Amino acid sequence: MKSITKSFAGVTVLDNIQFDLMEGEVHALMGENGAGKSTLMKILTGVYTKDSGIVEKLDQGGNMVQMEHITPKEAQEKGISIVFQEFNLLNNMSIAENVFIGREPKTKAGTMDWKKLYADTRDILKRVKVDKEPRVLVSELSVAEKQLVEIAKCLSYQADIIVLDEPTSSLTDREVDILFDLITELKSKGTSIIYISHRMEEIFKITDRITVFRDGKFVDTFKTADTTNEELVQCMIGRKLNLEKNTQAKDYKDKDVALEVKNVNVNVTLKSKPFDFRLHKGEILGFFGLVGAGRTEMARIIFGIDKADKAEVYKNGRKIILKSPIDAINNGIALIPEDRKELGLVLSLSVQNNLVLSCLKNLSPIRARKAEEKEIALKYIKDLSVALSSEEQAVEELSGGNQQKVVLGKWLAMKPDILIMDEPTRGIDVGAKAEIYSIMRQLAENGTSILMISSEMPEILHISDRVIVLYEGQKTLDAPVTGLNQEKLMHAAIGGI
Amino acid sequence: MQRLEEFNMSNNEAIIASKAKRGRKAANLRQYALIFIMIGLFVVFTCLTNAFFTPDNLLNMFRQVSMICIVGVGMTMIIILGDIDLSPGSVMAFVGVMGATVYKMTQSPFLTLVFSLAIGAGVGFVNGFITAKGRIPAFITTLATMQIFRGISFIYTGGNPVSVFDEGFTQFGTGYVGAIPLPVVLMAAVVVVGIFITQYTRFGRHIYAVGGNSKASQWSGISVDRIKIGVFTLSGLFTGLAGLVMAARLGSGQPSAADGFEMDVIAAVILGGASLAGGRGTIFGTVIGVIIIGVLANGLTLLDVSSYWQQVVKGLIIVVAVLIDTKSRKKA
Amino acid sequence: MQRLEEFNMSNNEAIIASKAKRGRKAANLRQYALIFIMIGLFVVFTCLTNAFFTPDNLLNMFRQVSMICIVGVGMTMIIILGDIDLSPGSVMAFVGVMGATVYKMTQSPFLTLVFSLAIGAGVGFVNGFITAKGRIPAFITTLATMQIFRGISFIYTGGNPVSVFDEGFTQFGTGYVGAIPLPVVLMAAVVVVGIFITQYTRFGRHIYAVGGNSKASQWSGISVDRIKIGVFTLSGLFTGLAGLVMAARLGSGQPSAADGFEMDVIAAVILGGASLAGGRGTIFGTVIGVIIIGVLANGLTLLDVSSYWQQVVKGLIIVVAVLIDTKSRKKA
Amino acid sequence: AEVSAPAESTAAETPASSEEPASEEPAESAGAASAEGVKIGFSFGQSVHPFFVAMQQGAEAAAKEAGVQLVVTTADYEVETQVSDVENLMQQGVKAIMVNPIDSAALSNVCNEALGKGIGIFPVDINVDNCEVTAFVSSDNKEIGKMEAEYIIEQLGGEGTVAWLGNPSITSLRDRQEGFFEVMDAQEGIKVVATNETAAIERTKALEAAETILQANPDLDCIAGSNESSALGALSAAQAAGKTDVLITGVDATEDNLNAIKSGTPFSMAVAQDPYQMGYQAVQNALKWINGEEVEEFISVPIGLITIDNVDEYIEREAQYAAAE
Ligand SMILES: Nc1ncnc2c1ncn2[C@@H]1O[C@H](COP(=O)(O)OP(=O)(O)OP(=O)(O)O)[C@@H](O)[C@H]1O
Ligand SMILES: Nc1ncnc2c1ncn2[C@@H]1O[C@H](COP(=O)(O)OP(=O)(O)OP(=O)(O)O)[C@@H](O)[C@H]1O
Ligand SMILES: [Mg+2]
Ligand SMILES: [Mg+2]
Repeated sequence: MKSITKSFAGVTVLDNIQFDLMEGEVHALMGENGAGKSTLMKILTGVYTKDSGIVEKLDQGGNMVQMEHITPKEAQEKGISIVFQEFNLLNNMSIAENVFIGREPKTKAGTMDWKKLYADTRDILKRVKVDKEPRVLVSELSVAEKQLVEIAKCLSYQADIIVLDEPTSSLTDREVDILFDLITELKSKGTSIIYISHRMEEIFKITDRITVFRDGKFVDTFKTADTTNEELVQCMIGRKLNLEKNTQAKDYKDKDVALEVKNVNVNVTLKSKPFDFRLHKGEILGFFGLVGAGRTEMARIIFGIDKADKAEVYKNGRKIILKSPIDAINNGIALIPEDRKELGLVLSLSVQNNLVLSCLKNLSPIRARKAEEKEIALKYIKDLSVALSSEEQAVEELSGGNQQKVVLGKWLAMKPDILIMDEPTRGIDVGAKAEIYSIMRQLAENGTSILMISSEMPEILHISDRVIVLYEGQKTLDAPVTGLNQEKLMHAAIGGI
Repeated sequence: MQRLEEFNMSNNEAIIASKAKRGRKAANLRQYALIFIMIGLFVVFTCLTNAFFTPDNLLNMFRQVSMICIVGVGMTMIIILGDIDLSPGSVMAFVGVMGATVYKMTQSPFLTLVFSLAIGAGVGFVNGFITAKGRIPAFITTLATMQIFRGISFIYTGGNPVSVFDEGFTQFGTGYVGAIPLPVVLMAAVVVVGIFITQYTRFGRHIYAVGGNSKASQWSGISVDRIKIGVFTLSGLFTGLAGLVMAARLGSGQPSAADGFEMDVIAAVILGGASLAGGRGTIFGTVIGVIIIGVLANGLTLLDVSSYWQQVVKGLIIVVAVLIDTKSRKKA
Repeated sequence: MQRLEEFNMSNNEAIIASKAKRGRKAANLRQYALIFIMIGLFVVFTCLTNAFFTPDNLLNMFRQVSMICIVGVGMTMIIILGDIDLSPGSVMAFVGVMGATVYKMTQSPFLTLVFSLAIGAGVGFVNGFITAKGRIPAFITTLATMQIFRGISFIYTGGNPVSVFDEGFTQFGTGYVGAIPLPVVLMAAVVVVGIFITQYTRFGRHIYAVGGNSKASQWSGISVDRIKIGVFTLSGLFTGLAGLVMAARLGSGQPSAADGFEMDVIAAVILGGASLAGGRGTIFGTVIGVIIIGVLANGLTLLDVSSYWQQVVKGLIIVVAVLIDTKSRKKA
Repeated sequence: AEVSAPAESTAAETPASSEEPASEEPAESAGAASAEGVKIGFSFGQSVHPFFVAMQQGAEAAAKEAGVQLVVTTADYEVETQVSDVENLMQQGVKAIMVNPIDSAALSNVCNEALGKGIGIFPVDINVDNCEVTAFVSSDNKEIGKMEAEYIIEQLGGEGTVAWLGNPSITSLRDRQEGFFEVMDAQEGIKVVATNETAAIERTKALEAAETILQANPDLDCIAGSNESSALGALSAAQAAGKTDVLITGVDATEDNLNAIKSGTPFSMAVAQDPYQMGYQAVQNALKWINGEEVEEFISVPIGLITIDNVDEYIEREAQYAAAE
């Protein structure tokens, strides 16, 4: 890809970008949120049309052929497949139909060959190690499972170029390992892979070369082996960062209990034992576990979304009844959901309107003080360094990471006493992550208690004061972070106590 | 799950299948709530009047709903797509008028049929083409074609019906195949075709895909425009058939016929479980919806409930039926 | 960013505003495509007939569309919510019949007004309550109330109109405030209230949020049910007002009045840029939609276009208008 | 007024007489300034029925003969639309408005407004309540219902079961229904076993109603329709059910009705009105009024019974009207 330029309604998003991919390599695409990575990939796969520039691809005969204004279908036919950053699944349809959409097997009579469809899907699901029936509707999957289905779908094309746009942002280490095994296997068959991720350790583990963008401009391409974490971060964001394990973690045992949860039973069918836990004032409590461990379910119960028969929630020692999110919010509890598109944002509304959505209550019911709203919006846009052209821009036009920042901002604006964060840094670049950690730390110091669900061990170890690990709905670990390391977390996460 | 029969392919059924492990009985109950309501109505009317549950009356009832059902099959697909079609009533009137004219000129049932279907499909194609390529809401496109074809029918006829009492023409509405009225046979054929297309073909599954998330479908390589145009054309074809049946039943093409017909059809489709938001609905559900509405109209008239009270009772029963349906879905 | 004017508050406008700095001229063009079409129609009709652009005729035209507009304000909110309301026509008839009855009994314009508004709001509340709490599609709920209230109106009156030729009653439809017809004044008031609510209140912004993504809204602590019930009740209130105006204009409460009225209203709202999928639409757009439809009907009649041809021409113009609108949005 | 034969002789003469004063009395400039420039309006409540098509033809014929411009509007059964139509006619500067109201009560405000502006109001077929109309051309709808009922009683020999297909939300049909039941209720031996009050507007609806009524009452003796749509819908239902012994009656001398009666179907009697004459005479009356002549305030256009015995007369009458186009 040479001299690619793309602009949306006058704003240049990609400026004279160049990018090359060799056969059988894993090439990382790096850059801050909004740098233009996803946009470039959408041009490659025919979702967007470029304004100018050239895209060439090796064909069967070994010649470079120029690709002009292709459609997604043509891209597929030319051997390019992609896992989009945002889910591109049909919730109303089964896993099998999603995986083989547009290429469903036909019987001789020309009808759908359901048997073959299910059999093929079962095979593919086995490869990504998802234990679900092909018939199950996608709407019933957890975010991580959806992500794996996306990967399965991408694999099923048997393309020679595979684009993975933040495939691991909602996966835990176990699934990441599965994915990496797959990538290694594909690589050995000569498949080229473009890999986008904000998780540094993955980049160094799996990729051969790295290309960095900044603000829609090409910065550099270099071999992974020739660089270090620090250099890469410097190259991306123009400054240095330090992400170590939380060494200043305090013990909050003696502090007031801000939230006490008793008898939560998150996985009724597995007959798991109910568990209790406490969250102290000013504490950051990390929740770790593998996909499907039940962390999200627990958060939903505390936020009043789901009703749990026996669960009891106490705030500051007083029992509270949570029938809906409204009750939770009135009690000062906020939840940053993991599925930002479906649960976190109203995509059609402006950034400002989204940011003030859950704190409107604190403002006048009549919009006399519009300036006040704008002030709030601008504050969080600045604090979280959301890249946008105006606070009146519709959220759906933001890059994935920036959308996530808006979700964070929305709940920070509510100024909760208890902040539950479900995978809060999903898709957020390293620089912004560091800023978010420091915001969390600041909040905690000012007395907010934070419950952070995360699948990233470094993140858990970096920010938490205490860590709880769940395995199939049961608590397998509850300890201050000081004595923990990655091995101990993983041990607990796979059921070892 | 593997124990579920292969034919449980429909969308609703897929939901159930996936939840099977949580409670098979509950799932069945949920699936069949509307069917139970339908059966309930049959039982109630059978108890209340002897005239109801006779082969003659049931065939009569099915003949009456045949046109709603034929148009309903196409409308279901359109609604699954997330679109809507307001034109069927007008198009039926137009097809009736033109079909009667063609029959008068040619005396050929076959040419009349082909011509009627062609007009219907043509209008459907135009609706689909403008909607898909112009990227405008189907509501607007079909609102426009609704007015345009009503207007043309009136202009063409000067407001007078085009009457053809010839057997060759009226047979489409009044003929029989054995003991079964021809419109009922046509209805059954269209339903079978509809179920086959939506459940057993790729085209059909892509309707659900586009209706569920048209962007995701497009990005997955489905030609959204082609699906849309295809569905509208097919639906138009059915509408053409229904228009011919209607004119044949009356022995005349009436420019004023079927005014507001589309609302009856849409109501049946929604009652059958489809959602105007798209992505959800089945032909089977629509058939149940059509039958419930047909049974209500037929039964209440047999009971000589005044037409005013009929409206009230129908309204109440429809809302109660859907409430029961929704509640049973939630509980199960 | 701060350079954006304060008044750019609407949803569509928000999107546009966001792009303002990218190309202000383009944005304006896009925003105003429908306005240009409206102005174009004004110019064309003014050139074609002297009778069109007279104060008298314009007021006449506005008086004619006042009811569509009044109901349209509420319908816009409902459609932004992603719902639909099929009951306005019936409810207007019901309110007309009851309002006329109350006036006959009390001879009090004030009581009649209060009573009419209360009935409208009451029906709206019921629609909203069943839809929200029963979790059933508004299409079904309001289809049912549509039939029920039409039925009740007929039962109550036996099909006869309830005539009141007393000035105290008819003033709601035929009165003047200065030179301006009272219905036009009421329309303006309702539009102002509607714009205020949707753009300047928390409640209003929650309507957009719920329509854009009801789950995310719920997760943000918005009481989706309460917003729904509130919108339906408010919309019902407006419908009540429109029903009274209609009956007053006719000098009688007609049980058969306003049949199919809701489709005219929905058409105007959609023409004005709202989407049946929810989350999008403005009161201002609806007003433009209403005026376009009103100007077309008025202008074509003044030009002595036969009503059959009017339908054809209206259909064509509507689809062309929306095509231009969509194209200009895309290009800009 | 037992004139059931076509009245074209009188009709053909009148237009000429209306032109005369224009040339003779230039003083009367308002009406006479130019027969050319004069504009009159005709507001129909509906146009979906051949009855109104014929009425419009009559009106157009009269206007053409007089050389005046006739503006026609149709309201599609919506009273509110009809009010708007009349308002728009006023805006166009018409001198007189013929109006065929959907509902007699609903147009009073707007008609009074027109009268206040000096515009003549000439209701056709249905009068406007609470309004001092300029002149009214009517056929007596209540009488139509009575005639239908009397004929049925006679044919059934005073005993049997009858179904009525009506639509009382339209004044003309309401009046017919009233007249019909007035006679029927007084007749001991005859029972009205089914009444449908929404079926008359469209043939399909009438067909469905009649089909179901025949299911409920297999021994039904008669279906009485309140207009053409209801009678022909009932006929289709009877034919589909293979019933030849059920008596069907209806209203109007439309082509389909006449053909049905002539070909010996169960639909064997219709009450004839003369919509062509109604339209024709209403326009003539209006033109006279514009020219300042005296007009008759009430013109009754006669009605008559059509049966197989005299159906040919009506076929001829209608053919003449069509030829006059
Ligand atoms: N449809 C659109 N309309 C307007 N602007 C857009 C649109 N899509 C993307 N952009 C803008 O283009 C820029 C680049 O977005 P892109 O999604 O490519 O970023 P990214 O590098 O993938 O970021 P992230 O790491 O957050 O995923 C962003 O500033 C975004 O706001
Ligand atoms: N709507 C649903 N319908 C059916 N099953 C569901 C639904 N939501 C979640 N589950 C199942 O519940 C289990 C627990 O999921 P949960 O999302 O709580 O896990 P988690 O620990 O948060 O993991 P993740 O990393 O995926 O968020 C999973 O097996 C998931 O498939
Ligand atoms: Mg991205
Ligand atoms: Mg989770």
